Amino acid sequence: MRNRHNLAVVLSAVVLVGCAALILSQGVNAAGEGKITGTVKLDGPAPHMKGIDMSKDPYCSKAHASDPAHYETYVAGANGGLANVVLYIDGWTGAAQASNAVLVFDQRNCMYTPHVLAMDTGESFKVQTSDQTAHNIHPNPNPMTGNIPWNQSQPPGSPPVEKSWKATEFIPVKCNIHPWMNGWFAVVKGPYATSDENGNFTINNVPPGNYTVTAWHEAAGTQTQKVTVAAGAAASANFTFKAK
Amino acid sequence: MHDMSTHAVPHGAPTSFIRKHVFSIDHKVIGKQYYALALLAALIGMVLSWIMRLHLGYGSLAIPGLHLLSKNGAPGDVMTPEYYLQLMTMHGTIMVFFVLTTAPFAAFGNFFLPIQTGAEDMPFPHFNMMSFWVTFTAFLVLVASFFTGTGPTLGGWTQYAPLSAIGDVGGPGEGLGVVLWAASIAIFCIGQLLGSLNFITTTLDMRCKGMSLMRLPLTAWAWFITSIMGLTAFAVLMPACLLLILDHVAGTSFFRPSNAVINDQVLPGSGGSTLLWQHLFWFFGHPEVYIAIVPGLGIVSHVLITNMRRPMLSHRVLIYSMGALALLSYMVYGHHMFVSGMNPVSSLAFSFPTLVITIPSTIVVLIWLGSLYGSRLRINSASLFALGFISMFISGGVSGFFLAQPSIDIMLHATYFVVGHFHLVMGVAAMFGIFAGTYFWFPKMTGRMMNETLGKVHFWMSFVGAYCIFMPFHYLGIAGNVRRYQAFTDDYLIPLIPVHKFITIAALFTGFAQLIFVYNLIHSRFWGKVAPNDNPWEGTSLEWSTATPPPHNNFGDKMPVVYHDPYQYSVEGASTDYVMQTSTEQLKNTDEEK
Amino acid sequence: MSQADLSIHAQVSRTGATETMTAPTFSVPAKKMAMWLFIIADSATFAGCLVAYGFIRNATPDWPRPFHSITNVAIMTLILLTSSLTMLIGVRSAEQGDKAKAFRFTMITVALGILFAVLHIREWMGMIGEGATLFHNPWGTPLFSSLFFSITGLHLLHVTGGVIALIAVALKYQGGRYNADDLEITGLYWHFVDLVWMFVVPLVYLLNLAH
Amino acid sequence: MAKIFAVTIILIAIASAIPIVMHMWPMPQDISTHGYLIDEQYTDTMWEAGLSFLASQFLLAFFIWKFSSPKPGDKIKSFPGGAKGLVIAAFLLVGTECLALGVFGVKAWASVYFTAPSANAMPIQVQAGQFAFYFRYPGPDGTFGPLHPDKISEANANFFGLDTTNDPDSKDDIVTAEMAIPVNREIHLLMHSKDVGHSFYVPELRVQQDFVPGLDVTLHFTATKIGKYEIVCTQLCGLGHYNMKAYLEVMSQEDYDAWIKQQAALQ
Repeated sequence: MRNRHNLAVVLSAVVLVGCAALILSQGVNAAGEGKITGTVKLDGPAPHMKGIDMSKDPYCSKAHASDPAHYETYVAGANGGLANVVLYIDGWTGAAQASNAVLVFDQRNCMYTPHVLAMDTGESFKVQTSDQTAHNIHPNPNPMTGNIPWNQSQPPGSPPVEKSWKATEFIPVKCNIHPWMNGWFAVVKGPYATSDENGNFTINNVPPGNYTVTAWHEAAGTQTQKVTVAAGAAASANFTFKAK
Repeated sequence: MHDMSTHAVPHGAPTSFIRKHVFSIDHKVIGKQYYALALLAALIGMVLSWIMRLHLGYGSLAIPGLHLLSKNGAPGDVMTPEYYLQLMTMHGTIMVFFVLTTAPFAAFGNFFLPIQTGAEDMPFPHFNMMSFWVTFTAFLVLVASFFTGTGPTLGGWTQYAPLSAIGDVGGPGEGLGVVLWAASIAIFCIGQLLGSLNFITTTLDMRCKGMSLMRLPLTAWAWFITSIMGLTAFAVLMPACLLLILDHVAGTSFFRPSNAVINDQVLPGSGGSTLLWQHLFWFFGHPEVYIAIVPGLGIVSHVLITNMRRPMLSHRVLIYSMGALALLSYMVYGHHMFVSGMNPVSSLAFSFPTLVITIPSTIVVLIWLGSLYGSRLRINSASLFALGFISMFISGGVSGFFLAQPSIDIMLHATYFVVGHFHLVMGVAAMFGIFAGTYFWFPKMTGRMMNETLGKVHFWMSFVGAYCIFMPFHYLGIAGNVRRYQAFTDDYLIPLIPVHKFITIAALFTGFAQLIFVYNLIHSRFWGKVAPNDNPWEGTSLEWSTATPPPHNNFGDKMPVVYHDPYQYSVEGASTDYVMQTSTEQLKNTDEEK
Repeated sequence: MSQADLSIHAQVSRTGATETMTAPTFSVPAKKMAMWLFIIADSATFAGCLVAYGFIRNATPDWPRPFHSITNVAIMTLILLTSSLTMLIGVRSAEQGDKAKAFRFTMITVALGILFAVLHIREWMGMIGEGATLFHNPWGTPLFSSLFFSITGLHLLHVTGGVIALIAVALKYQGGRYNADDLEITGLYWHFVDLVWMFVVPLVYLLNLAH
Repeated sequence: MAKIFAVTIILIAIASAIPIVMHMWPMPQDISTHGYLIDEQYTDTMWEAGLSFLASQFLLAFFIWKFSSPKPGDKIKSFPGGAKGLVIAAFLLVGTECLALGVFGVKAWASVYFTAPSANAMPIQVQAGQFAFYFRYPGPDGTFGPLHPDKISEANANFFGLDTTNDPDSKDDIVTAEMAIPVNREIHLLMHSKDVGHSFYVPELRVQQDFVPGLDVTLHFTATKIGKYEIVCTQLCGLGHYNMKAYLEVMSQEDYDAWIKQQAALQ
């Protein structure tokens, strides 16, 4: 019996030291890491986005009384930048990204903010509601990937729901109570970024090396580009999508 | 060759604790077990209704500790819409199946039917034991759905397809929750089938000498008629549940229509009929309503007669009326489906028998009232509840006039009017029947009396409280308040919220009264006044002629022999004001039933 | 002397009366009554299934008619009918006290029942071989095979149960623990299973014969 | 105790009747051409049911009052007429009542379900889905394009699954989230469910009809009063059931023409 206890102690000590070493070594690497920046542009004029008739829920229509709501499939900036494009590294084999920021998927004025939420596999995110009307969150993953679908309501005042996804997938998410509400969970492996209103993005924490950067847009499709990242420097990758 | 006995093989009194109290084949123990199950189920069902009512009256109110019940259903104690519907479904299922069917029918029926017929036991005591344990298993399976990740099903106790058939994509609990629900109900059906077999054979084949069918007390008749309904109604529900389970686990699509789209995805399923479920369900569902209420009619008549000190104006008419109710109950089920898309001609075909069913119900009420006239009424907890039952039965019954007519049903279908109607007539009335039976038979079942004062307090709070809850339901329904809503966000419903607040307060008040009953029940069981004799209410039927509590074989060494009608009260020329069925006294001036 | 007999004697000695009970209504003793009641309930179950079948069949425009020959089902029907007959002979013999004959004919019934089940399963295997499953078939709407397999499956379950019950009762009858009435009661069930088949055949087979 | 009970029953019976008599929570106003039949039927039934209710509760209370404290030696009296009289009374009173209600009720029912929509009734398709109604107007060509369930995409506002590129009939179909109809014009409502069972209930219109998945049910009605009303779902359809509604706007013909033009521009 005693020997077994000793073994357990030694084993846990080894595991602890190993973990510590891993964490420390990451810290060391971080200094030498580069990043990938760039812009995503939309070729041609932005497609017309239909207006949303929210008359079903007086709360929602009131919230948009002065600023009519539109679908957010294509959100293009003034300079032709395309927002809501997820950029990530194809075939990432490195360690999981330690995330400091808390990812939040907010339901505000009967729309999803952000429209596309990118995340690493296993990274937890919060779904919260800022509305005074009940929503439900119904993501629809492909059951073959191993991601388990769920469907949960959030009445006004409910605490945030914390969730994560196991496998890489672009998961559409909907509110059945407000059928126009739709968004995406973009679950990727490794470092990622989402383009902003002007189409700009920055993928941080990329160790030096050769990579294939993939840009994904919910309607326009995907594009890839090869980049080389040098230690401590920023590589550049620009994409141009055509509206479909 | 016809040397077969009509009796069960007599079994000796068990000695071990397990055979005596757990796996007992004694119908009296099984009756008590059913009662305990119904009590447990009723408590659960009542707590669920409290939570729902609190939410409906005070929607934004967080109910402290609710998150402990369900992490997903009530995060931060705020009730989600799906959790409301889940509680509602479980409240309905538990109350209808495990309280209203088990308590008046299986619990009292098991205990008293063999005694009232003069039998030593039921003919198939092992079936009887199985019947209880199968029902108990069904209850466990149902309750287990609370503990699945997504919780119990939210489809309502009617479990309309295709919502119940499409799986989890339809909402939380619509996958595993529905499978557990359907499995529970299918198992329950088996239990009731076994029980019904025993009840019918007991009534037909196990009567003691002199006990002709017409000499059976009204309770025995009520249980007999109920068991005939149960025999066929549950037998139809069972395959419906099995087909529903197949839709979930075997990929069939009996109830899954083609091309259903949820979340922009076309669901698998091909050509299934959604109306089929409604037909199968209501073919069971309407007799089920009478399965819940007919034993109440019997119990109330029995209790009233003893306390009125006179027989009913007509024994036979009451029996025929109950029989007519049972028969008609199979022909009216379509009145649940007036706006379901069924052929409008068949709506009329279902409407007329539904209206006709008011005739036997009216006859029953009139016979009660007519018998009350000129009686010598004794007031005690049991008779108060029996009289309360009559009042509730009338109130719940008259609203049936509206719902029986398809044209008015257009306005009232699926509103609180329906909820008020069936809660009064099959909920409160049936519960009052159970209470009347409990206060009346408690001394025979346990050998102790229940506390009368507490009983009366319980009655007053329940009677006034129940009216305060369920009468306003009708007004809400007339104003168009839709049922099964977890919040009233529609403009025209907002003015009705104060009524809901009033109902919530009344519900909590009435619910509290039921706790008094439970206390009274438990306290009296162990510390109550010992019953003064074997016949504290001066009754005439066989249960009062045996020891208290009855011995293992019901009548000890001597099998009873019956000489009289069940209710010989206030017979002129008799030595006492009641003549027991077993009394050998010769009576003049009575035209005895044969 | 059966246990039932013993029970009467037990009571006689206890109460001193020769008869303590009212004669059973319809002169049907409890066990047989229970079997009749079970048959009523079971009929309701089958009726529910057959109504479901009729309902869905009427509501489906492209209902397939995949059966080309009635030979197999005719043979099966014949076997089941014969088994009812042999059951009848068995019960009759038991009533007349011819124990050996009763046992023999019950066992013939069992054999015919098993043969029926085997033929039935063979037919199923044939259909499965053509690609029919509970939720798919090559001929048209999958509901056809869902209902076909559910209804005939339920019937097959009854046949199997009947075969097991018959074997058990026959053996106990042989051993003297059961009497002719027990055999008769089991026979009732067997006739019922036969009768149900008479509804299943026209509705599920004949209506679905190819033109 | 029994006397208090009798009084309680009477008080409860009267208190129950007051809100009905005073119309405290009345039926919503009727804005349909057929609704008055239903309302008349309802009023007749209320009279009969109400009177039966009050009469039997009063009788019950009276008998409880009268017979609950018998003096010793009081004999049992029999109700005049006995059981036979009561049974005949029940058959006559309730039987005729039922027959009358049943027969007259057919008229109201028939007005909704046994009449065909007139030839110039305006067709509108309503689709129910978890948890919203959407409406489709056939547009200038007067025909609805076919539905393609696989093309339904709420994310792209294609709620019905229309194929506007390949189906010419679908091109001018107008899909809206609220239902506008011209006043005094018969509407032929084609009801279609996308997923599970729902129901179309407009109390003011005196209309309630379930959506049956896999079966397209129709309904016709005429609204007679301009205003904004709520369409609610009464068939339990899932977690958002209580929130499933849409607005029905009854407009003058000019307003409607303007509205439909505006909606067509938004497509």
